[in-house]
Amino acid sequence: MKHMTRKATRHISQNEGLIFEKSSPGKAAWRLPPLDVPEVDAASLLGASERKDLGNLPEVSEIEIIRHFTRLSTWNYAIDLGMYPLGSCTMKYNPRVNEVVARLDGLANAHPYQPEKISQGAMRIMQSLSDCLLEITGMDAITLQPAAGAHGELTGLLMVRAYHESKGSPRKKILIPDSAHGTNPATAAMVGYAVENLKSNSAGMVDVAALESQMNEDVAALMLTNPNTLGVFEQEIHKIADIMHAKGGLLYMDGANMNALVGKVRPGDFGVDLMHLNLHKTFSTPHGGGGPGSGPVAIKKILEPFLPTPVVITKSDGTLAFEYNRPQTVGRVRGFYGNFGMFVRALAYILANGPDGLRQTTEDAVLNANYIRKGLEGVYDLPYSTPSMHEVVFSDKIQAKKGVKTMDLAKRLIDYGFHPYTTAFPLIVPGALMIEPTESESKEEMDLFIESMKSIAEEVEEDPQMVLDAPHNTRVSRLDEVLAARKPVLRWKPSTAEPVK
Amino acid sequence: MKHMTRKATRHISQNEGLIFEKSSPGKAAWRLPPLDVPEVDAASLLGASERKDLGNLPEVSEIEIIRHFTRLSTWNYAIDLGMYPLGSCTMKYNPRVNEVVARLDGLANAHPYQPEKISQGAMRIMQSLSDCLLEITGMDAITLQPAAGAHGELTGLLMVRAYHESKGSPRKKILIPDSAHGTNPATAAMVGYAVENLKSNSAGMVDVAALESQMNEDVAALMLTNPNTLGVFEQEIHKIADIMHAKGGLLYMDGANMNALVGKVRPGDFGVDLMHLNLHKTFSTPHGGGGPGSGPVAIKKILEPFLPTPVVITKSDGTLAFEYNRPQTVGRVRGFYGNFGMFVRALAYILANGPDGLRQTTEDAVLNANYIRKGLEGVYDLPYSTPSMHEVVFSDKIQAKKGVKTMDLAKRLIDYGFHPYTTAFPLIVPGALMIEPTESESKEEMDLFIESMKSIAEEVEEDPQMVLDAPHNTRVSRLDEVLAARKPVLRWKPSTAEPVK
Amino acid sequence: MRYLPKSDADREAMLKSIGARSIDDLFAPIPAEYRLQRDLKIPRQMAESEIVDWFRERSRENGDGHATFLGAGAYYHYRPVIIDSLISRGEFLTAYTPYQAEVSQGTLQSIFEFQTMICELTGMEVANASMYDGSTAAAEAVMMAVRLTGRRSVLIGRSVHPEYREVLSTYAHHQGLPLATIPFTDNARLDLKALEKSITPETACVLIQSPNFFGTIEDVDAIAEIAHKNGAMLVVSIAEAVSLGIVEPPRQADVIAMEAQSFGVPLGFGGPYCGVIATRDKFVRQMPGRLVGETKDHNGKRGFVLTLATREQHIRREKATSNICTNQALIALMVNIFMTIYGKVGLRELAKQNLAKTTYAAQQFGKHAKVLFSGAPRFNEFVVQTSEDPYAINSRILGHKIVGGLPLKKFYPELGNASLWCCTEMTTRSSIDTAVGLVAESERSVKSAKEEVEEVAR
Amino acid sequence: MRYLPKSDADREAMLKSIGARSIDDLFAPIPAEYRLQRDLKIPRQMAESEIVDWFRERSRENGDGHATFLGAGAYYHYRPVIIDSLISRGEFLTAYTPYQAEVSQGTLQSIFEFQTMICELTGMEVANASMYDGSTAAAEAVMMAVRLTGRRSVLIGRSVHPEYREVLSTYAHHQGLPLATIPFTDNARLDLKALEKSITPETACVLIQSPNFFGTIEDVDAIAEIAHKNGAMLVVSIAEAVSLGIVEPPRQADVIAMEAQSFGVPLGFGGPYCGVIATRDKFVRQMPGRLVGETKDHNGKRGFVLTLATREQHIRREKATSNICTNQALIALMVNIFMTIYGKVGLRELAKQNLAKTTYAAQQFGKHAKVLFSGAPRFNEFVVQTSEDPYAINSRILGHKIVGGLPLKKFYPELGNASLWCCTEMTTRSSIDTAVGLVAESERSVKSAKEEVEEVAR
Ligand SMILES: Cc1ncc(COP(=O)(O)O)c(C=O)c1O
Ligand SMILES: Cc1ncc(COP(=O)(O)O)c(C=O)c1O
Repeated sequence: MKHMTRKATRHISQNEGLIFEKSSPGKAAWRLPPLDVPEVDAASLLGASERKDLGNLPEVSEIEIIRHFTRLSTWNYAIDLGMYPLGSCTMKYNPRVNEVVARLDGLANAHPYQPEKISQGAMRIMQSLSDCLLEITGMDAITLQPAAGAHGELTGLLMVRAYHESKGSPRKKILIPDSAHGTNPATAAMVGYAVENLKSNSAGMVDVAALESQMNEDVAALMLTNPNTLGVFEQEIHKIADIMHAKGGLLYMDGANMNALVGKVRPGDFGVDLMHLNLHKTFSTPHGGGGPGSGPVAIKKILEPFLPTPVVITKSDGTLAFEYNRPQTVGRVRGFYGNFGMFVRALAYILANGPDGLRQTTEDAVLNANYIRKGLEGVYDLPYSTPSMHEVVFSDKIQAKKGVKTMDLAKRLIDYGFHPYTTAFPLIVPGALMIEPTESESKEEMDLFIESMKSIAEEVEEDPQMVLDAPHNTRVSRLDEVLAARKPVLRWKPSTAEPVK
Repeated sequence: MKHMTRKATRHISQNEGLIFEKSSPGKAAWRLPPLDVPEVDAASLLGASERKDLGNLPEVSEIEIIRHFTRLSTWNYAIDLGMYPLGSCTMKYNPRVNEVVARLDGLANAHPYQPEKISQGAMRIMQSLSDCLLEITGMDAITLQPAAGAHGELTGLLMVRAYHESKGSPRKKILIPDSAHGTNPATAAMVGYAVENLKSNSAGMVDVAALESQMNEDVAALMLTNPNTLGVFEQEIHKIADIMHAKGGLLYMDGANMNALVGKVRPGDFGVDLMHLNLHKTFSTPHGGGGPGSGPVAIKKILEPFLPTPVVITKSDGTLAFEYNRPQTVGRVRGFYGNFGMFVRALAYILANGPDGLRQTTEDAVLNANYIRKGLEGVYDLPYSTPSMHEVVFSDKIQAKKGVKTMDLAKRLIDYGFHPYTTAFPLIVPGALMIEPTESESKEEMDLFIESMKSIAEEVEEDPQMVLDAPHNTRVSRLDEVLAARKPVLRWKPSTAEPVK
Repeated sequence: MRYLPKSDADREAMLKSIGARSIDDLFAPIPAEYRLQRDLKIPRQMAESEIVDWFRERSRENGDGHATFLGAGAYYHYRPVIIDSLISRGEFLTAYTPYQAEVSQGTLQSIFEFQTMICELTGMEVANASMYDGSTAAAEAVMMAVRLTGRRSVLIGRSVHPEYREVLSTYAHHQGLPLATIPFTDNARLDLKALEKSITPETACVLIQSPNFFGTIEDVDAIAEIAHKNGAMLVVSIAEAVSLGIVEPPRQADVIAMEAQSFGVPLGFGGPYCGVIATRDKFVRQMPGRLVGETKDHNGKRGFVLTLATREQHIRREKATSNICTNQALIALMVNIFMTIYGKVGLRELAKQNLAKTTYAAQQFGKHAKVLFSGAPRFNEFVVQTSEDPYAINSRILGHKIVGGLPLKKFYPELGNASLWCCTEMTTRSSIDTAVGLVAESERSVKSAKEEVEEVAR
Repeated sequence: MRYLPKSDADREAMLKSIGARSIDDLFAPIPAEYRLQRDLKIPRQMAESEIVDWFRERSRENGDGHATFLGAGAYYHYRPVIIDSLISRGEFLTAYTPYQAEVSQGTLQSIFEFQTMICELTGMEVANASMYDGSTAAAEAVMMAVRLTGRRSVLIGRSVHPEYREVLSTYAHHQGLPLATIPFTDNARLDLKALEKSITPETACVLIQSPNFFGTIEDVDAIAEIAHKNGAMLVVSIAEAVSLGIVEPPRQADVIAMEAQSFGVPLGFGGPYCGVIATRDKFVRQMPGRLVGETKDHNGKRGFVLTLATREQHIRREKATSNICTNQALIALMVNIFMTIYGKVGLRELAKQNLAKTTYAAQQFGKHAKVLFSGAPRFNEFVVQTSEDPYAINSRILGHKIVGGLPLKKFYPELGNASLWCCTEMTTRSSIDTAVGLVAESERSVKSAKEEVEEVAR
């Protein structure tokens, strides 16, 4: 590899087997306090229901557990280590103060059913966050109950359905642009709607004429991501809204890309009827290797009767309470009140930023994406020249000529010390490289990224095979996903136990 | 390198420059609350004393700081990553619950001068720890004030001196075995004593005959480490004590190796007059890259009048208080009361273990050392065949024939995924390999260590140069310590600033 | 803003290289009339110390320091401190879904271990990487059964957590899936006769919970037999994971939908928690959620990857088994660490302490008030019926900084003044005795009041 | 025991391979008569939850939640949360002194940055990796001056922290170093005339503190001139590091001994803290403590190592510059992170807020009681003299969960009813007003009492 990176080096890394391979009878990491009530005989209390054996659960000591998970952790890439430009994922800095306040005893140990009298703090947090999110989105009401973006979509479409039902018919279809995220169609199906695809135009935006012709009284709503998954703002958004409303349809906005808009423009102002937010994207709650998230749904007045229960209300005496009696509600979408811990973190993030901080954040996010676009234009194919907001999508068209695909480029990027961008999405761009730096990247880090991507492009010309064989600097080389799917091994079994490698 | 290790692999590792190289004017990681009192004009208040400029302090954002120190941390080896067999350092597991309790608001935010009325909790912790340590050592009184082992030695010898002065003369000399740690002679000098060396006998123990002849009324005390730095228990300890006492001398025990004795034997029972403990070794407080530590000094009754002030006492009403009025005290050795945070951790460790846990801990520590000794005997030269307690000392005699020294072997051990043992100490063993596994190592981890050490021995035979060039698997290769000392660069300067490598 | 790694000079330089005159150029695509020309009306930028103070205030308003007898789907168990030490490592906390396996082996291996331990505990053959929570896991498990059986109607035990039932009906309603509820008998177990009567060839599955909402352990074998006899599947929800330490898992179930919050996840006012679905190998392709599988790298070295993605939304879109994308990974890691800490022996001992505390408490309450449903074995919850309104009694108990049992009126009006009490290893004998004392007092006063009335009547 | 990674089977196997019959064989070297045949009399093994509960109790007994006006060498400043997030990483927390540079670059580079920032702040050319605390740093700095000058007598300002002076005399006493104390004038600054008088050709150094124990900034130039004129060195102790944000450092000093606790280190009832010594390049070889230096690896790549070890005990033994081995590395890392967070601009703003709060407080107190030493500039501490015994006033203030200033009787009887008050950015106006109100009340009542007496007298 003649091109060397200034970003990373190789260093010694600890091996570690599966925890089951470290287990042996008699080791323990637990100890219980002495019992302050009489011992009981499980057999006589539970009879046939008594469990005698816990199978292959491990028996290990505390230090082995510390080392096991510490070693495992060092095999991960993370935002804390460097740029994580996964498009559509908004991998921004996760502030540590959020983690501290979420662990305050009164919040971390609060039982969801404790009396409202001693739950005012938690409800106040929910109300404050709701107020902020409504001001940010320009909407009228909100539910914090959904556990993630897709769950928010589900909640939103349930409200769409209930709304139309209240008007006589639930309608049949949801219109979804071909650039949409997979959760959009999947959600529509879960709510019993047919999905009708909407072609994008040459600019990567909704083809308004097509929309005009496809829109009719069977259509319940259009699910639009704005900026869309190409990072492009739907400039004709007002026309789009008018077309939907004219035929009694609703405009649902997938707010996953809200990081491009906060403080600069409000969906409620450009005709959106309902939308979800991803607190784990735009509002800095940590991804934690895949979750948890939180997907509040903000709505216009017309949809308020259909909100899931309960809803936080202010009583005449000024105290807060949960309201359950809402006849037109779509019902609950989750137990209790949602991922409360994420509400705490998102609110802490908003308070740390304030109006000026949030605006600057959005501006930096858009600035970063455009800086990368500028830096890589020409080196990588840019399928849509439409202006980019918070992310930019290239394609592997140029490199594919040498047989090198977006995933191969991604694996090579790992050798350069970066986490790859999002590969092969959106589907309308064959061989997509979807890059979202977020505001959290310094110029220095992005210059290294641009330099690395350029260097890889040269490598593709000089030695495509080396790129195809990447990664070369990781503790495991490229893993065989086909093998994994062909005969799935989804759990460890004593028989298949291997020695520590 | 034909020998491959099962312990470690190489993995991508982030580069990171000096924080000053990331600084640029206008970036900030801080924000202060609005002032609730009138602004002031520093110039008019401070006049000539007003500082105008803070020089080259950095200006960076929070995420850059998180990444800076996270990246740096990944360049370190640590107990949490694996075996850390530094002889004499007792690198055992540092329990996390210790860290949690040390951070409880009432303890972490307590001011040392706050009224005793609201300091009962802290004093109770100091008293409980003192009681436990006295029971463990078999001594009569204790001071927790010294900040580390060497500081404990200083405190101890100050008491020795005060004791002898009270008897008419401070005496002139301290006897110190040639196997002793450097802090022992250095401390004696600081207290104004001459150091007289004591030869070890062929078994690596104090030569009792020599002691007999060297002991006289000029000798204030003998500083003895037991088990000594060879990991050998001084079997004639009772004779040694008698010889010292016969001539009015005192027996000081360096308790750095107390991990070999806790719960099995008490220094107070075998004639020790005073000793220090290293809470950061035997009692699990973390080393933190070099400190903080805590070096309590436990003493026999005869020395009690000389304890540093203040001393925690119980008042008639049962509450605790600090006693300052002690006419014969050697005085303070540190501000306030010592490294209180370490007291909390050490006590938490003792409570987690209890009598049975502490005994088992000691037994496992000794078992581990002997297991390694057995595993490497013959492969490496064992200069003293005397039975080992908690650590074992080999020499590089066999490998030196090929020009490979203990430090070279150590560097190669790094490639195998281990932190090296202590090199070149104790001085009585030329080319020493001083190995202390502690009780925290599993059989699995030690088998890997033994396997690695054997493999290195083979490599020395087959390819000594490769070993001399080690380490090969680290982000930096062997660093030039001579260059560093010849023209010292002890701070970054704008001029010498280098780009990120 | 202190999180942003840029100086104004950096911004200038970048705009220049982009060729933009000002940042506004980059927002030009947004129609001018919509661009916000004012500051958002949200609180001003706060210092970190102010943020901490603000939330401390909220924490104090929130029952900080109360003992609790509440369970009902959210359980207060001790959380070993190393859980937070480990999940706070940035490498776990700030990583995304492990799409790029070569730099995500830490997350992937830990999920693989999680899947394995859930299988061991539930007696199932395969478990997924997590679902949002126990309620949505139950709903998705039922949908799974609907797909697998090709049948559409669903039977639910009335002893299933009321909120789980609400969520299921929300999910089912708009797909027009007929739901029917099966009552419970006077030992709180599912009414088998009623089940026999209601089950039809159209029944896709029977959903029960065990231990059920009242803490009672269901007769899973009998229910399974009836379900299977009728070609329906049995879906079992488990809300109190610690019960698995000492209660035989529902091995006869076809799908298990679990809430793992009890395993080291803070109560956190209801979330984030950790749902999981476990089932048989043969059903895996209809399973929702992420799955991690073992594989090899180019050199034959063991490694782990996300697998069977063809079930998921990003591949199958409207044909996916679910729309779930982001799950509860970090919470699953808490659960994983908890299971690792207690392990094979500790988990049983822990469950045994829960059983002992609960048995003692039920006995004590039984001396002064009516403990319902004693006819069947229970784990760590039980129902106490008082003469006085439980809300009134609870407010007196609250005076002792103790939160009493959950009044059941709201969910089960037919049970009158009943409330659901829960004891875990965290419940002290003294708080039990205090609560029992106050209940006893209430009973006495009601009784004497009644007697007085009778007096007068005579 | 849950920390021990061994099963009994492991122990058996290991004993077997060693060839020992039982573990007792391995303890045979210990003479039988000394071997302990009983359990240690310490508390029984506790569960983690019991340990946490026990210390929570102690924490509650320890003034949890009080506001404080105490300073005097230990200062209550805000600690940004990322300090603990970062130092809690096992790679920093559980590493030893970086003897093996190739696997310790993280610790080494951070110490190098620490040394650099301390130099920038103090105006010195070289700083070490840390000392135990400010008091021992001051004592070691004085010893250093003694070695460098070859002189033996030492002059100390009476305005130096009393405990620092105690420690110095403990260190000096047994080496027979004559110590003399220089008084302070009525503006609390060192009495220059007295200094002129006491300094002799035998004087190795003058030790002062600035800001001194009363918060007053010393006239360092004048003192330096007198010291240097007499061939003595000037050693300056700095106990309140935040002062360096807005107070000119003592650039004329030869050695600076600092306590860096104010930089992100918890009060922690007095420790662990972070001492540091900074000086001129030319004195480095007489400096105690560890030093990190820059160097290169075989490939010319920058790296860092411990250097100039020939000063240290493990090489020089009785000829070492100090016996220090373990230092305060992790605390130095806290300090390093704190300095990095506030940096060039923030540290000045922080210091400015301290100045503002203190100025306001001193003004308010001045309206009702006597504020001493107003003749010279001060940073964040000041001395208030009351008519009533300050202990009595403080106990009333304590009733408001506020800890009043430090009564100085114990250290400076000549100041009568004086106490030392400190304000930092954490001090709220409302607590200042509350404290001032109670002091004012006390003054009024004393006054009226006096008047009554006079009445009677008349
Ligand atoms: C555009 C878009 N929509 C929806 C989602 C789904 O959100 P979640 O993963 O929180 O369910 C995502 C997340 O990747 C997304 O990028
Ligand atoms: C035998 C011995 N004595 C004394 C010391 C000094 O202890 P400390 O480093 O805590 O000052 C050590 C530490 O390495 C040691 O091993």
